[in-house]
Amino acid sequence: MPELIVSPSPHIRSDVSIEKIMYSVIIALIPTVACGVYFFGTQVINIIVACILSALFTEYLALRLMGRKFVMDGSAIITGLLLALCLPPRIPLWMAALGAAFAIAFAKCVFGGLGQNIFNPALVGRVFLMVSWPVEMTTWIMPFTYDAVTTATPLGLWKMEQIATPHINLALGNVSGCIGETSAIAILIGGVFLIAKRYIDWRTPLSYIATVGILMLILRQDQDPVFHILAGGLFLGAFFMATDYVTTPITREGRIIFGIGAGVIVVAIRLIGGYPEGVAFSILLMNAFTPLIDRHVKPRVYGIKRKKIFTSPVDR
Amino acid sequence: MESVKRIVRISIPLILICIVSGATLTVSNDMTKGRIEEVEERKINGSLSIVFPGASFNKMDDYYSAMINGEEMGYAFVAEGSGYSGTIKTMVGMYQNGTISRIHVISQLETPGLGTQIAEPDFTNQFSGKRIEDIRLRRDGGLIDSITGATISSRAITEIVRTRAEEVMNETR
Amino acid sequence: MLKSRSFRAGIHPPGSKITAGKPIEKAKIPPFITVLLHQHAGAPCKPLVKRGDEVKAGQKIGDSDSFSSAPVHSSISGIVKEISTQLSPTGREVQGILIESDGRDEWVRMEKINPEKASKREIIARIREAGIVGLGGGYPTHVKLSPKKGKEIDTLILNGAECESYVTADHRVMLEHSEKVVKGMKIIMKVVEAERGFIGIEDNKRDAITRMREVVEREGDKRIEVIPLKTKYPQGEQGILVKAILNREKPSGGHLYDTGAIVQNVSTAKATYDAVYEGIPLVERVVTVTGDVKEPKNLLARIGTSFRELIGECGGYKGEVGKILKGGLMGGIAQWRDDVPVIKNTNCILVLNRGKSRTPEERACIRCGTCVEVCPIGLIPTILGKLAVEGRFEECMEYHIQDCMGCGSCTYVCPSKIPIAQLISYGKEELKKRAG
Amino acid sequence: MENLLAIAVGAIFVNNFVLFRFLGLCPFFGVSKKTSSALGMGFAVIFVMTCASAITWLIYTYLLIPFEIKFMRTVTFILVIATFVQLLEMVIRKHNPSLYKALGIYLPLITTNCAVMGVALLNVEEEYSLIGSVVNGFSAGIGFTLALLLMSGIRERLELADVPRSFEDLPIAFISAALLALAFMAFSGMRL
Amino acid sequence: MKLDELTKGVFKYNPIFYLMLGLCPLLAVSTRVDNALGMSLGVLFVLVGSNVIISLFRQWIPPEVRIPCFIVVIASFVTIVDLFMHGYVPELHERLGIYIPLIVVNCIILGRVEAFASKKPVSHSLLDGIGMSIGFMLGIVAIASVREVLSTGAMTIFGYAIIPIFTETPATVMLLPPGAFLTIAIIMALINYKNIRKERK
Repeated sequence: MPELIVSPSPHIRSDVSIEKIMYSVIIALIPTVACGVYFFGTQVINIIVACILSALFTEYLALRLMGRKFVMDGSAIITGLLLALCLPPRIPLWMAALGAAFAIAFAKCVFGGLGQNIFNPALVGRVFLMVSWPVEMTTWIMPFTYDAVTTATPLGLWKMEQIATPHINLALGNVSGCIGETSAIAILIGGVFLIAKRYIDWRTPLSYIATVGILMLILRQDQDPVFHILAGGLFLGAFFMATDYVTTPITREGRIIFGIGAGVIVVAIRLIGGYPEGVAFSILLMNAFTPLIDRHVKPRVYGIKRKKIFTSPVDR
Repeated sequence: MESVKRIVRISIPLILICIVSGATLTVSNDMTKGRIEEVEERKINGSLSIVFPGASFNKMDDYYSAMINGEEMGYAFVAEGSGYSGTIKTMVGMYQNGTISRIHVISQLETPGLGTQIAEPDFTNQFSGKRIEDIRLRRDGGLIDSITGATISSRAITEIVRTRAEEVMNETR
Repeated sequence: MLKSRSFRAGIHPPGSKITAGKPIEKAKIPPFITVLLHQHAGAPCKPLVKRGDEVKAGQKIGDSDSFSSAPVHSSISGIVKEISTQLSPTGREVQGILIESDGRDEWVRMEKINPEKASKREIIARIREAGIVGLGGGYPTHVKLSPKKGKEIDTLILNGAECESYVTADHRVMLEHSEKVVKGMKIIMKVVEAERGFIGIEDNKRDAITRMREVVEREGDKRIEVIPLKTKYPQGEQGILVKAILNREKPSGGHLYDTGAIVQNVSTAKATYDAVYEGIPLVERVVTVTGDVKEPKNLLARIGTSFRELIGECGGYKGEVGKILKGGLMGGIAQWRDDVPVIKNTNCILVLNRGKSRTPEERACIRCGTCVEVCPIGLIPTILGKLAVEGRFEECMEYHIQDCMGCGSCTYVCPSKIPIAQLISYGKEELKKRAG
Repeated sequence: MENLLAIAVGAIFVNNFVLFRFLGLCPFFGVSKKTSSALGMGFAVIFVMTCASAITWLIYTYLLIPFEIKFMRTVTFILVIATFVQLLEMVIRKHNPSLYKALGIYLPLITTNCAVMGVALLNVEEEYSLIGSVVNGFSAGIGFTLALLLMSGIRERLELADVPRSFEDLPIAFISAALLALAFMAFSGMRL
Repeated sequence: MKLDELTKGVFKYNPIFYLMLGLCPLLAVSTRVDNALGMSLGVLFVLVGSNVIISLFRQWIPPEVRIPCFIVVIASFVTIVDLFMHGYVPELHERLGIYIPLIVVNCIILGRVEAFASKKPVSHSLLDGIGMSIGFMLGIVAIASVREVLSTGAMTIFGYAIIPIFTETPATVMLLPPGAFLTIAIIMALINYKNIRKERK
């Protein structure tokens, strides 16, 4: 009689693992990456590789310093990849790599590594670069013009010169912009794949995009909301960054609030803010609100009548 | 009676300290007053002489008239307005015919390294010799090249300068 | 067919009901049995026999003065060998009576009762005397059928959900003893004066739903209805079942009686039938022996038979054994040894080989929120788990730790393989200790 | 008449007192471990900043300017604020013990809170009107409370996190503040 | 013995890294080293002056009104600094802006006056003031040099280039608030790391 294994129930676990989720996200990003390479040339691949390698190396180094085990769970790859996707296609490689390193070191590892960070590392990396090197971060090129001919993004054109870009170009991605935020369709394919696999919650992207559309419809009669939904990084942000588990609310109710809040901020930045685009900032700001949302927005507990959604901390 | 005594005992040192402090500060103020006024004046004069080198100035209502060899050359005035973040304050020199002589940014709070370039000669020199109606960004139909990545700051300063210049032109006409 | 009713959240573990099509087989009479004196929730029994006594099958050999307890009976005829401390499949050490079979299988029965004529009190007394406890949960049935004054019961729900993987005991009982189940149900309805009765069956047991419907129709009782339920775990949990069928909720911190409903297992109804109509006490039950055994079966086993005996009857282990569970994959209790006896609520003996028994490596929580999504109660399991680990039990209360029913859905779905349910139950235990 | 909405948005978001002007950092890091105390502190600061803005403006306009002793503003402002907070504490303690329990413990901390002094000085520097000063003071208080609340939420969550030892407590709070400030860059250049 | 009063403020009880005082000016004016130097000289003057004066008159100040008295003394020194800076170093004065009058609410000063000068003799208070100011200066200059070097790619103190320009693309973020928080966080983490390693040994 071999010794029996005794462990508490349940004795079966689902086959979903961190790796499975992370690598699915990477697979979901393939169409977007392909579009980026197609429109902006092979330099894009160098940037992506630089970001991923730098992210992995930084994570390895930081975990070693902290005396912890490095696990190839794919999260650092996602951070690097997502960061690369929201960089301009002709950014110097060292800058991209530095952004990834900063993101992993200061937005992830100092908080204790995977699962503990407050802010989305990729977006921290982007905003860090954006604030540090504004010129390089706003030098765009037209698709297929593989040498750097600077131009403005659709949102930039709209904000500065009130020129709208045709929807079909925005949907296909035949516009200037960050590597991964050009083709709305490619992003949508990946996003729908993840939703179908149930790896991300459809509520966040839906409430986020819908808020932007509806607010634009109400606030600006002269602007069509479809343009604002398709332009810029809204799709990339909504499907791949606002759905990041670690930095967004844990409850379904909270995720809807997160989406709405981020949508409001995007609209505020685009209409009255200093930047043409506000997706990265909106998600980062809502990341900061996430602990408060998590604390006060909880699902209704079985057997307890829902009285208030928000329980003021003074009550306790 | 006791409480009155106590109040007196407590308040007298405080009052004394206040008096001494007031006296010291008045003395210091008197000592520095002249210099501070001089400093403030120099700031204005400094920028005045940048926009019209070698000229002397007469203060008018809200602008200065610039005289060279006793002859009125043009006007110098401060143009103020909100930029990308915070107020941009510029000294503008303008010839009587409505051509800009020179501008000088007195203070601004733009994004460091980006918007702050509006204060640098590479940018401000563009204004020299331009007519009022041309003080617009190229994309707005003017002759000023905006700074890459800092369109808002560039546009803000051109708007500020042009609006004020137009005002002064109307006043002096 | 009506739309299946359900509840929010929940999970879909693999069914693995490999014994669903296998008719109940009578197990061999074992050479000896161990009748534990504490097989139920409530006070333990005191032995009524002593070493060397001769006993018959169906003879009461242990009882307690306490109301919330149920007597135990010998399930074979033989001689009492010893009364000593035994390991119960629940993991506790309790007193047990070891009886060696004389091979004759002589029975004593109680007097039959006609439930039409008998009073409520008589029937409840009989249910107690027969040692009937909930064959799913192990709570003495007569206690459950005697709600405190002022609690109006209007509905009886018969639990045929059997949402656990592998377990098919109730399923087979419903197929093969349908009449007895319905008759037993009517007895219970009479006792609690219920106006309505529902039999909730998960829709992966279509044959059982059809069969039960036929029988109910034949009985011609308009009060009873068979309700198909969505196949989902933990459909068979009492509170969840009441919610799914009646859309009523057990108030937090309250009792199921507050919903006006009582839930009984289908097998309990059958046992009630046996006790009342036939005068047979609860001495045997259907046990699904399944998993990595050579030939999985539904066995009608005498209570007190050792697990090893029953596994042997199914051809023994297939491959190297890793875990033996009393119960299904989700809620089963892992056993230290394979010679523990079957007790009244042992519905399943599940053998898992080494490969399936491995506990996966625990990783950091990535806050994916899946546990929140599946929690049928609406808790935030991962935060509860973290707070419990940190020893911040007071804050656990703010997150309603007491409402957790320990279904384990959170642990099942966790991609980081954190044993969340275990952490929460640790927190609950600690809080209980503090409360005194 | 200044654009009051612009003043408010400026003080709450664009030039958030804590994250951009670095005013009130001591309570920002000191009282941000629990959301409940952060909220209490926030309310106390909002109240004091609003009142202090009004009082210092009145004193500056009707006392310091007429007597041409503008150079005395630092001395008078700090004295007035300290006295006001002291009085407020005594009044609340006497008349509303429950409010005192909720806010009173934070009041002494506010005396040397540079945010209050800072808002009084800024009102004078920016030459706001009385209403403008009050709006500025109130909004600055709101901005302070917002930052404090966000910070406390973050720190509460970090209590369950596995922060490396060297970064425990204050360093990680500073890092969080850095990232929060980075996120607040969103508002730079925002105009109404 | 007396030397302790001087050195404790510099190292053991450094007002910034150990006592966590004076954060607001520390982060606000540490964008450039010369700002930092100017600010710390102002603090030095105010702190030493207030420490000495308060220590001198400590017997005469009634405990009930000691805080107002301290505040008046401190505020007077601050105003003097403000006025003279405006007159003699106008550029620095403009860059430091409202952070000069805000020295008055710098917790280091009130803290030292209250905890030390009001109880100790003049000579001790003088040394304490100097020590604490130097401690403050060390902290703020350290942070300012990191920020200036990284954000401008060079270091210039009062017009003299200490470190020549070494990069055309410096990180502007270090000039902005996030850079300030980041710098102090890293410095503090390094100090903690050192202490932890010492503990282990």
